[in-house]
Amino acid sequence: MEKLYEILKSLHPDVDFTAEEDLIGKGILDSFDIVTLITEINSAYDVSIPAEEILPENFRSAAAIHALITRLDEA
Amino acid sequence: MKRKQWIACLCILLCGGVLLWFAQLLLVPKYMSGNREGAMTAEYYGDGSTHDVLFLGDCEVYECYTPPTLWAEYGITSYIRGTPQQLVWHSYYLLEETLRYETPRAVVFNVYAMRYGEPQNEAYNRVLLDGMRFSDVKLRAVLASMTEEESLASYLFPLLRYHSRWSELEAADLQYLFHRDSVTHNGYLMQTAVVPKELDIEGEPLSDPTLPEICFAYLDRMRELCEEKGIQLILVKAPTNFWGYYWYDEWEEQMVSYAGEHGLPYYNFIPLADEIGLDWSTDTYDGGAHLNVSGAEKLTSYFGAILRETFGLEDHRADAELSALWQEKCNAYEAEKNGGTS
Amino acid sequence: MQFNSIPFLLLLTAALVLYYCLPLRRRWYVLLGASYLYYLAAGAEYLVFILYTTAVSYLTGLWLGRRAMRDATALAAAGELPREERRARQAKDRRARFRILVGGLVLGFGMLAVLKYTGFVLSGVQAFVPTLRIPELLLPLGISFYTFQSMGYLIDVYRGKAQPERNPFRFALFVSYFPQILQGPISRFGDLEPQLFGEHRFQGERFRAGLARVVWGYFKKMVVADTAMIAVRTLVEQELTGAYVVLLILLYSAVIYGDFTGGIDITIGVSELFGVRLKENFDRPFASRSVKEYWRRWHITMGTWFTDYVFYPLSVCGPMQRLSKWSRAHLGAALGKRLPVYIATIVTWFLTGLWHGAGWNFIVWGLLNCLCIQVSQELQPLWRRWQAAAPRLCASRIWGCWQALRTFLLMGLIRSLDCYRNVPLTFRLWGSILTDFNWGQMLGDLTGLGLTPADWGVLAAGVLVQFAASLLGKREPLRERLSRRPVLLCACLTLGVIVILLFGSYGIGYDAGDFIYGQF
Amino acid sequence: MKKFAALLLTVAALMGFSSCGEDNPGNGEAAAYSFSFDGVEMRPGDKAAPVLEALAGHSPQSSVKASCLSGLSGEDVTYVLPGFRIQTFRQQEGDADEQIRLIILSDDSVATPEGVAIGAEAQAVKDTYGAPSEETEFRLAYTRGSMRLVFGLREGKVTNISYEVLE
Repeated sequence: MEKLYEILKSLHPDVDFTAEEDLIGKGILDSFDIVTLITEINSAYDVSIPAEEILPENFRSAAAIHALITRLDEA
Repeated sequence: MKRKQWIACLCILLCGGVLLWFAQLLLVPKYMSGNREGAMTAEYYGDGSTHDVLFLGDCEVYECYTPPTLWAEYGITSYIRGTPQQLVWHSYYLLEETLRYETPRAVVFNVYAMRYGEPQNEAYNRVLLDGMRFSDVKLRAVLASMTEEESLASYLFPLLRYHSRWSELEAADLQYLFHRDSVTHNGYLMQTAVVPKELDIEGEPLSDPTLPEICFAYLDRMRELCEEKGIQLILVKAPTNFWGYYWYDEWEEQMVSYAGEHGLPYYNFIPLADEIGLDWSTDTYDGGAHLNVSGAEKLTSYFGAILRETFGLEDHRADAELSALWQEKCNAYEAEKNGGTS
Repeated sequence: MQFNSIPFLLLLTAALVLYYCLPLRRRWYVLLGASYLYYLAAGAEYLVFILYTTAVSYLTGLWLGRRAMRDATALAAAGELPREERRARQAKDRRARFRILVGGLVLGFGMLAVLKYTGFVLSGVQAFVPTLRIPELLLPLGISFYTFQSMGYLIDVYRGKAQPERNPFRFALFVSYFPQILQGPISRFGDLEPQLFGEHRFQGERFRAGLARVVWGYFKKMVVADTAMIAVRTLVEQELTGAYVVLLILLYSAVIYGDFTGGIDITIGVSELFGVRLKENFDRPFASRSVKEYWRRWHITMGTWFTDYVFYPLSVCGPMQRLSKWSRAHLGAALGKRLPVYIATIVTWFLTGLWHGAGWNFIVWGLLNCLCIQVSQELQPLWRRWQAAAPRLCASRIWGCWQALRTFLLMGLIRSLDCYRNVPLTFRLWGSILTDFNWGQMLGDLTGLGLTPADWGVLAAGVLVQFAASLLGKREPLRERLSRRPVLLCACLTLGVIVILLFGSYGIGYDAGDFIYGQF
Repeated sequence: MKKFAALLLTVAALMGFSSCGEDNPGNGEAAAYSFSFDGVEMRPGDKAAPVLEALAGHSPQSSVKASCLSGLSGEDVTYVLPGFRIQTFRQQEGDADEQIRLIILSDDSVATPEGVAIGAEAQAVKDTYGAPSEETEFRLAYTRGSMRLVFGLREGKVTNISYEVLE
């Protein structure tokens, strides 16, 4: 999880990602951020997030993002 | 849905149907003034009596022969089922339909329509077919005459064709909702104006002098139908003298050879104009293209003699009932001729 | 065969009767039969193209499905593998499947490209080679729609989101389902398949709702769209300038709304008669307050198609990720994170424009839409500051109406590219709105545009009726409420049919109103 | 991936050029045949008003052919001039865009600008105008653009000459 927080922090230093539950709804993460996030995660965790996984529920919160990463890792 | 609802719906649908039927009656053009030619086809059904001679063809028929004169001078009963630019297949289907009502002794067909191999304008189809009563003959006539852009549905339900007339309705549309006045004298559309003929010029050069194959095909079918019913078919060419409706020599040759081949009488009245006594300064209402009433009477009395002597059509003036009926027609004819209400 | 033609109504009635006579499981045969009959009526020579696309996507789908099955069993059989080796094998299999997918896509899109764009591309080449003869290629009915739908199916199968269809006839129905073949909506296999082959018992309420929607569609198309089209055609042919261009924008908005949403209403309504629910393609589009929102309400299925199958894959594919890293490293964070998304958006809109038609005006139309969305995206911070400065005003209804009006006019302006079909001319005419705004002359010359005052009255009434229906139907579409009261619905339908028959623009004198989107 | 980008670029470039290819005029058609009389040049398809004004000096007589159905719009009119006549089509009297449909040379007092008159040999026509676009025993036709020059033939001699508008 630590690496994920680092990446999120690099995008938006002013946001407390540990507590935030609605990143998409509040417009904190826009489409630019999501694309950048996916690029960073793919290189950091050696997974490749396919296009069809770009859904609001997968990026709603840091926990949701992490769940996505672990799911892709085991597949 | 409960039964009560079904009944309510059916009533609504019924009212809708009646409303549409009424709208159709209202919107269909009445042809009581202006283009009176549109009312001619339907008028035949109101006549009721039988006729020895049936004329078929376009304006060279319904403006060149006068049935009242035929009766007054020769006692021959006749009816003209002509419409504007009536094509050969129009004439054939009209003949087939007329034979359902009566069997004339002779059918006179004007051959000018042989030049048109395909419909020239949708309006000419409508003027003829809309007037016809619904029957299998009408269906076949519609299918044979429809142009590319027309649809069978628009003939079965004329509302589909005339719906846009809602913004051009006149008093006549309401007045003639359920009936029509007669505009002709047994099919003769009177023209009383006089416009002398001035220019004596030929028609425009022909690119292809041969008459269309389809016209001969339908002429054959008319001939066979007449032979089958024992009717004498007579081909005629009205005496016109106008560059716009020019009768070319090549066409004349083809008609003469066709008539000869099938033993049909064929009269081309153009060269006979002098013998008939036609004077192009008084007997035409549009500079030589069509005859007016005085020209038509001359032609009719000339043609009546041929019908009597060559084809032996009897004189019915002795028949009390017929002469009473025709007396009325002649009175109406004289009234319009002298009244000058064209 | 047009929707507003007698043969179509006959085919539909016959299909409906047969549909509800057959046993539940065999009812889809009727749909397949009707679909191919409908397609044959458009022209037998087109049949070979739809069969080609059906075969290509059916076979590729099966191959992908089998290949995925084989890879999965092989992987399971290999038992426990170190993570690295397992990951490499999965990547290798996935690349192999990707090549099959690309093969299918090239064959599918290739046919569309050849038929639709050869003329366009060759006319470009003609600038170099004047003697080049451009072949006259016939564009099969609805090719843009059924190609996109089947290619979407292939991508779904590749992604594992859909199981490949084994029965070729069922798949043929999915590709050629007749109500939507002419102008969409572009359905997803996952949504349409269960609907097509589900068990549909006759439900009075749904049937009535479908019927109401069909009549409503005909009303919008024949009374409003086709009447306005007469004036639009005169305006375009005579290339009238100044205030006439504004009139064209307003009229063409009425035309495209009546024609396209009307056509889709007929499509969804007809489909509903068979109990088959299709995706909505519109959601009160003229109420949208920004261009971005407009494209979430107008032609929804096309928008989602391009987003799911072009925009997202493009923005996360390998090279784009490398570009994102490079740009963030060299061009700084702000521009760096925007660049990949900008490129992906521009390419997506370029393709959207191209899909609409083989012409420069369509491409420019697409790029202009893209420009509006990007600009409004960039002005977001400015807009938030403005909102903070005057919160009460921004929340008020008037502001909302102003935004909707602004978006409506902007989209109308861009859409006029469809009418003039010539980019330089369109720009010149847009300019003329400012240079000589002759609205007095235009208002005086209204009847000169081919419409009598009575037609203008019908048009205005039609638009008002549509506006009222959309307001009344805010919470729940009118037809749903009406379908619960059969007698009232029957009265409305009868009245509707009478109005259409009397005031519709159809028959001789009006060329048969073929659907604008029907030519794509 | 590089290949894909390259392909995309070339396609875009091709389309780029297509826009300038959009309005290049069709390759120049040979000029249509025209007839001239007393210095007035006329061609089928032209507006009739200017030609008729120019020829007013010859006081052309006109004759109107109304269609069978008075409601139908449009009528053909023939203007008779020395040696030839002009046939036009118009909506009604004084219609500004009355159009010349046909120019017919009726006798040998006039000839085509290329010097062919009624009575000429068919071969003379071919020598002057080259290979006809349509040849039958009765006629030779030369089609140019939206008009056609037609020579009516009887026994190999020209009996009528007309300039027609192509429908």
